[in-house]
Amino acid sequence: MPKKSMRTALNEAMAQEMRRDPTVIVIGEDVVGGQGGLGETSVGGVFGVTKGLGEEFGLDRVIDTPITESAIIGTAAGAAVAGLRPIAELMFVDFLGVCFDQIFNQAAKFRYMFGGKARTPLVIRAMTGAGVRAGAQHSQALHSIFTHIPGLKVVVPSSPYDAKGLLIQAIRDDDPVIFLEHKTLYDIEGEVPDEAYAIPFGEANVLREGRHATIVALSRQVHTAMDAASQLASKGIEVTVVDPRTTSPLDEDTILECVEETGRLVIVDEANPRCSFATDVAAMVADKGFAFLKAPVRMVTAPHAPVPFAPVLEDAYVPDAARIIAAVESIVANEEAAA
Amino acid sequence: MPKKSMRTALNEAMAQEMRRDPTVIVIGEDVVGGQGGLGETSVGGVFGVTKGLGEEFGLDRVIDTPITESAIIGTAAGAAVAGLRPIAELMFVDFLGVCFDQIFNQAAKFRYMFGGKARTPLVIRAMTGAGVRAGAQHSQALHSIFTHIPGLKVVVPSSPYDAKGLLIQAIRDDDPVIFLEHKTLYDIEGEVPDEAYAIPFGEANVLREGRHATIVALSRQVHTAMDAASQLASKGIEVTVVDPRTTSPLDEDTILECVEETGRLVIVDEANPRCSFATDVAAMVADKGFAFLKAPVRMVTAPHAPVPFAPVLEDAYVPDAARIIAAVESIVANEEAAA
Amino acid sequence: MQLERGVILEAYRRMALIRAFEERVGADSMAGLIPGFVHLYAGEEAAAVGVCMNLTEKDWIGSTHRGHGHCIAKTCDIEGMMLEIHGKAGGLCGGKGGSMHIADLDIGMLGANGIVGGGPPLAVGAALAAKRLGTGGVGVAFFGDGASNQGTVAEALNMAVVLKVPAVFVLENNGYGEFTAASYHSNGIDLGARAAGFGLPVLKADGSDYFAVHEAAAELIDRARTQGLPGFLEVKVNRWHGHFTGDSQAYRSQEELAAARLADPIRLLRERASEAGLIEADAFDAIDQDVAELIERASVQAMAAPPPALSTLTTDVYVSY
Amino acid sequence: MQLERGVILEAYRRMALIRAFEERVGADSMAGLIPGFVHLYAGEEAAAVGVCMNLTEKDWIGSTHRGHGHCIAKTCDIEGMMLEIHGKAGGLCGGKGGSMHIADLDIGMLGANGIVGGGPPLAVGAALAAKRLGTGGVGVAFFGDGASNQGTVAEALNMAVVLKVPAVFVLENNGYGEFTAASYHSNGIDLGARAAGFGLPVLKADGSDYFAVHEAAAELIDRARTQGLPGFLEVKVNRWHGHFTGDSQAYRSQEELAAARLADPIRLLRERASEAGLIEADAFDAIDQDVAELIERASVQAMAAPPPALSTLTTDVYVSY
Ligand SMILES: Cc1ncc(C[n+]2csc(CCOP(=O)(O)OP(=O)(O)O)c2C)c(N)n1
Ligand SMILES: Cc1ncc(C[n+]2csc(CCOP(=O)(O)OP(=O)(O)O)c2C)c(N)n1
Ligand SMILES: [Mg+2]
Ligand SMILES: [Mg+2]
Repeated sequence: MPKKSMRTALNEAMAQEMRRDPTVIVIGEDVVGGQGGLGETSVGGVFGVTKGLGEEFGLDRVIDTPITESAIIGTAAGAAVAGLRPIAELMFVDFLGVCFDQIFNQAAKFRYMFGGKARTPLVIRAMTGAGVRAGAQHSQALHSIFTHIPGLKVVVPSSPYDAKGLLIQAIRDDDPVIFLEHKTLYDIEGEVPDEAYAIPFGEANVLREGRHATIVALSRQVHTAMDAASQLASKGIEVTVVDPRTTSPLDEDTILECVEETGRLVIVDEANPRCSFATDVAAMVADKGFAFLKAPVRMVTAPHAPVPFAPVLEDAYVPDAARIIAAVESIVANEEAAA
Repeated sequence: MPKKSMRTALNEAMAQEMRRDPTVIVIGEDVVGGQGGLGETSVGGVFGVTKGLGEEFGLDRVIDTPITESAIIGTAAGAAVAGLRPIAELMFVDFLGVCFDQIFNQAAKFRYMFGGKARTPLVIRAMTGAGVRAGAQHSQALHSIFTHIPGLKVVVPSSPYDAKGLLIQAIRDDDPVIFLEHKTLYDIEGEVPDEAYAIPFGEANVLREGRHATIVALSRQVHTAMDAASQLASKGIEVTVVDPRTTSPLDEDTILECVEETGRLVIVDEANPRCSFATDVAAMVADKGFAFLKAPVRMVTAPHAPVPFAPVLEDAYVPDAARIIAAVESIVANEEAAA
Repeated sequence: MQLERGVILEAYRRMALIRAFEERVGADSMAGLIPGFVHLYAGEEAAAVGVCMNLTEKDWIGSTHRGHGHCIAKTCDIEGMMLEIHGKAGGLCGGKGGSMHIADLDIGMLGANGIVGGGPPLAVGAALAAKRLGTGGVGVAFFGDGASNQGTVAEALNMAVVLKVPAVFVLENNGYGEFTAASYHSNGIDLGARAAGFGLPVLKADGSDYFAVHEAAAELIDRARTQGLPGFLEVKVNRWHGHFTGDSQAYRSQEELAAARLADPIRLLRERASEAGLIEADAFDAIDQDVAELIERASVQAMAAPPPALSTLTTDVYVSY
Repeated sequence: MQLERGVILEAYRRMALIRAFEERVGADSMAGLIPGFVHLYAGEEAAAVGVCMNLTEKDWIGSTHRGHGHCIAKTCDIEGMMLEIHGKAGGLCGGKGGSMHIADLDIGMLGANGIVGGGPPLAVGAALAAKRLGTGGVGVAFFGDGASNQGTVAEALNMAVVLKVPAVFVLENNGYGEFTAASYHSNGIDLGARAAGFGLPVLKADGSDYFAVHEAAAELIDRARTQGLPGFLEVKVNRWHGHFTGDSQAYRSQEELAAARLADPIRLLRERASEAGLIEADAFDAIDQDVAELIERASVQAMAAPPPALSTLTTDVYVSY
């Protein structure tokens, strides 16, 4: 299979779906860029993810907007109920604050409020996460907030393969989908088929299996967890690593099965700790998987603080392998000693 | 002690602090109302909570605004760092979507981003919760979202006494505080001292003690939990009921102590279930109080759905005593049988 | 513009329906027979109907918290609306929406909206879809003077201008946002002129005069339909009732309230059409009779109807999940 | 208006400082010596300085993502700024803010802002506080042409008009929001006129001309100070560099970029003052020399400085918790 970056995988997903379905449009700030000029001078999004789409599909389908996020999301949501399949780009997910109403009170609630009449096939793409020294307002991981909201689906891909398949699913999906791309992952490479394929939502990916503990991790943290897992293995501790891929819907079954086998759970997430995805999984297991648990559930997250700018602080802010290892060891140690 | 409604208690808190401190102002839509005319024709907020403040403190300190929530919160936040202590009224908490940036990217982050230089003594009052047939966009309980955000404090009073003391603390506090008033509680009465008093944040209130299980509940659900507790008592099941009063900061110690004594935990919250306050407490206990737990942690919450309009549906949506009782019994039964 | 008899009668019917619907809902609400709070459109009928008589089912409208009038003007089913407002099974939204969330996407009604300023961006989106899909449809956004100060409205205006979509903004200026007068909430400035600053053609019409609204709306809607360009219509209307039922309007003078009643768009339409010898009294009376029966039936039926099944509590959150 | 020699020299010094600061930060950023991305203010110096020379420490300014110029114009400490941009201990925000979040509340600098349109409501609030506390201060909001389309900006304009606060809005129109020209993002309309529609007095000034900016700003700021009323100033400026360092600006023509360089506000100030025989070359040269040394020192020091202590990771989230 050809190797591609996540950026290329995402671009390919959009291009292929746009070829297949003329109702798919892309809308956002500078998704073409460069005064809407096509060709050489277009930028294709601040991180280049929509590069070339304007050239292939024209300015009627790849639509630059003013800086006006409420109108971007509102326009996309209105277009979605009226027959298009818009992919709206929010740029940094941190900007949800200037358009949250259109996401959570409008798009997310249409179907329910309107008694099942609306279909809102809307994808909102946004960059998530820390790691590029962008400071407190451009580095947040806000998937917990979206996951809290009924009516939204939330996707957090960790690999180029998943990114393509999940984005295609998001575009084909009839519900509003929040699609969160970790900015540190755009350049990672992985095998990505040339043809279009969809990965269903709510199906976790088990990347590694071990008997001592289960690690649930998302997005960039999947890579950190895998690193921690190898280091743990060299110490004789074998862990399962689960990537839920979507936080809403959540593949509870797979997580519970893994915990049933390992009896121990560590959740790794770079979001803030309170009322978060980490607590969500921990609580779900403390309820439905209580009988499996042999040790406290540990959460490795960012602290309850905004994202700091200074590199040393930002690096300490984001979960790293050492903290994951310490968390696993803190709950595996006892039993290992006992066994 | 005199009996007062929660509405009166809140009004008294604001009036007393405004008398004490000339930098306290009130700002929001129709906080005076009636074209800014004072006296007979003023309304004092859609639910009458700020009634009379305009008359006593004048239109320079009780400020009507256009319908412009981003500017309301932004103006209040800017005024707060520049020397005032604004109490901004958001009316329904559901409106956070049109001003969330000013709350979570601006006010909440000033102090950290600016290296500790800012003080942002801002109170944002808003109505929370279902129960008045106001539909999906006027009935939400969104404290989980605020609790997720570092830099905010979140208050959810359940009684007139707490409402007054916590609002006074909120006004005196030097950090941004989200103060959520359940609209079904405005008319409940309780003993409220005439003089000013502050209740510290992060101190839970234990309303009832029992040995079989601990119920953690907030706001309106404290009353439902107390109701369930009496019914359970008549069946021989004794529960502790804890009202954290503030979700951020959270009094983890009191919750853990209660769980240590009861070994069982049920969390009751009318917010949506995912990444919520209920999961937050469950996860905290599954981590720090795992050794105390004798049974699964149960959460009694709204379903993962928007708030429906029809009364029968809305009543089924909000946690009721029967569901709390069932949850407690589901985890107490085994041991009781065994003991 | 000379309107046909049939058009005038249909306009009259819709306006009479709105009036009767609102008076009935208002009375039932005050009597505690309707859950929650309702915002009545009575007095403003010519705005919604004057605009919507220019529309067909392929056109979209976005509405407000005060949405019953827009729904009826856009031909939503009366019985379905009444059931919805009562929170009953069979309501247009299955009882899950209520007064502030009535919608009927099948006929281009994008929904009443509980969020002030929530609708205009959605209408821009519907206009974009109509343009892209080549349906020939337009998107109309109704909103109030109070909503004019909401950032989302300014954004929607600019967005429509930049994207060059067939969107028409209809500012229903009744002089109040809740209990606050426009003289305060926007310092009494000319809100239509403010919109012109965004590069939109702006027309104004007296909202008591059905013909004036219809004509101005026709001009902007035709322009949108044929040239794909947005426009802005300010309609001055009178809010007869309080902000919501229960608001006594103590903050408005008796003279002002009386003047508002005098400028009754339904009576004026009828008078104008009679004076011009266009339509005889009988025809109007017959409509009034029909309307009264329909509203009575809808109301009685809604009160007697069963509530939604409990099983619907968690259905239709998603298409699939 | 005839400005004093001392004022002109101080203005020159601040503008020269901004230029030298930005060129140094730009070069260091391109060389990978500065973490994250930075937005340079070079070319727009007369806007920030022309406005801020009318302000003192009791006045407040709200800034943008392109905030270094505003900070320097408002006399933020240069060494503290440089340390901050490098993410070092001793930075103005302890290294926790970075380029987009430099603030110094002690001298009325409300913060650069990573959210486009985030600042104007805050400046209105500062103006309200100044009014209520009777400090005689004003609140100034800087924002760009791109930001003009953000709903928060429209809301702030109306709020200032309604509350009658001493707020002055300064639109720095450099013709671009990121990579998109104003001819597209607001359909080329007159953004100043749009603001006038909100009921604000609007002045315009050529942002290459320090004297023009200073004079227009003085008028609005004086009005705000003495009458407590808001105003709006549109300054046409030139963005010399890309949106952020690394943006090659392929989307702008060579002619346009060359013309932007020609309209150098610093050179123009110097020429005007020399021609008028007001200030001799020596005085300017001495300032240039000082500035060069200060920036060199600040930069070298910032690179050598230690990072913030890890213990600060979780401090100052709250005053108390
Ligand atoms: C975002 C938001 N803010 C405030 C409210 C409360 N509210 C409901 S209607 C209304 C007044 C709206 O005034 P206007 O737009 O003039 O419409 P009218 O009621 O006059 O028809 C307000 C403030 C709301 N529903 N949504
Ligand atoms: C809410 C929000 N949307 C988008 C961005 C990304 N962004 C940063 S600067 C910028 C352009 C701003 O243009 P303008 O206001 O003209 O200021 P200039 O950069 O020209 O100084 C954009 C789109 C952002 N930071 N915040
Ligand atoms: Mg109105
Ligand atoms: Mg610009």
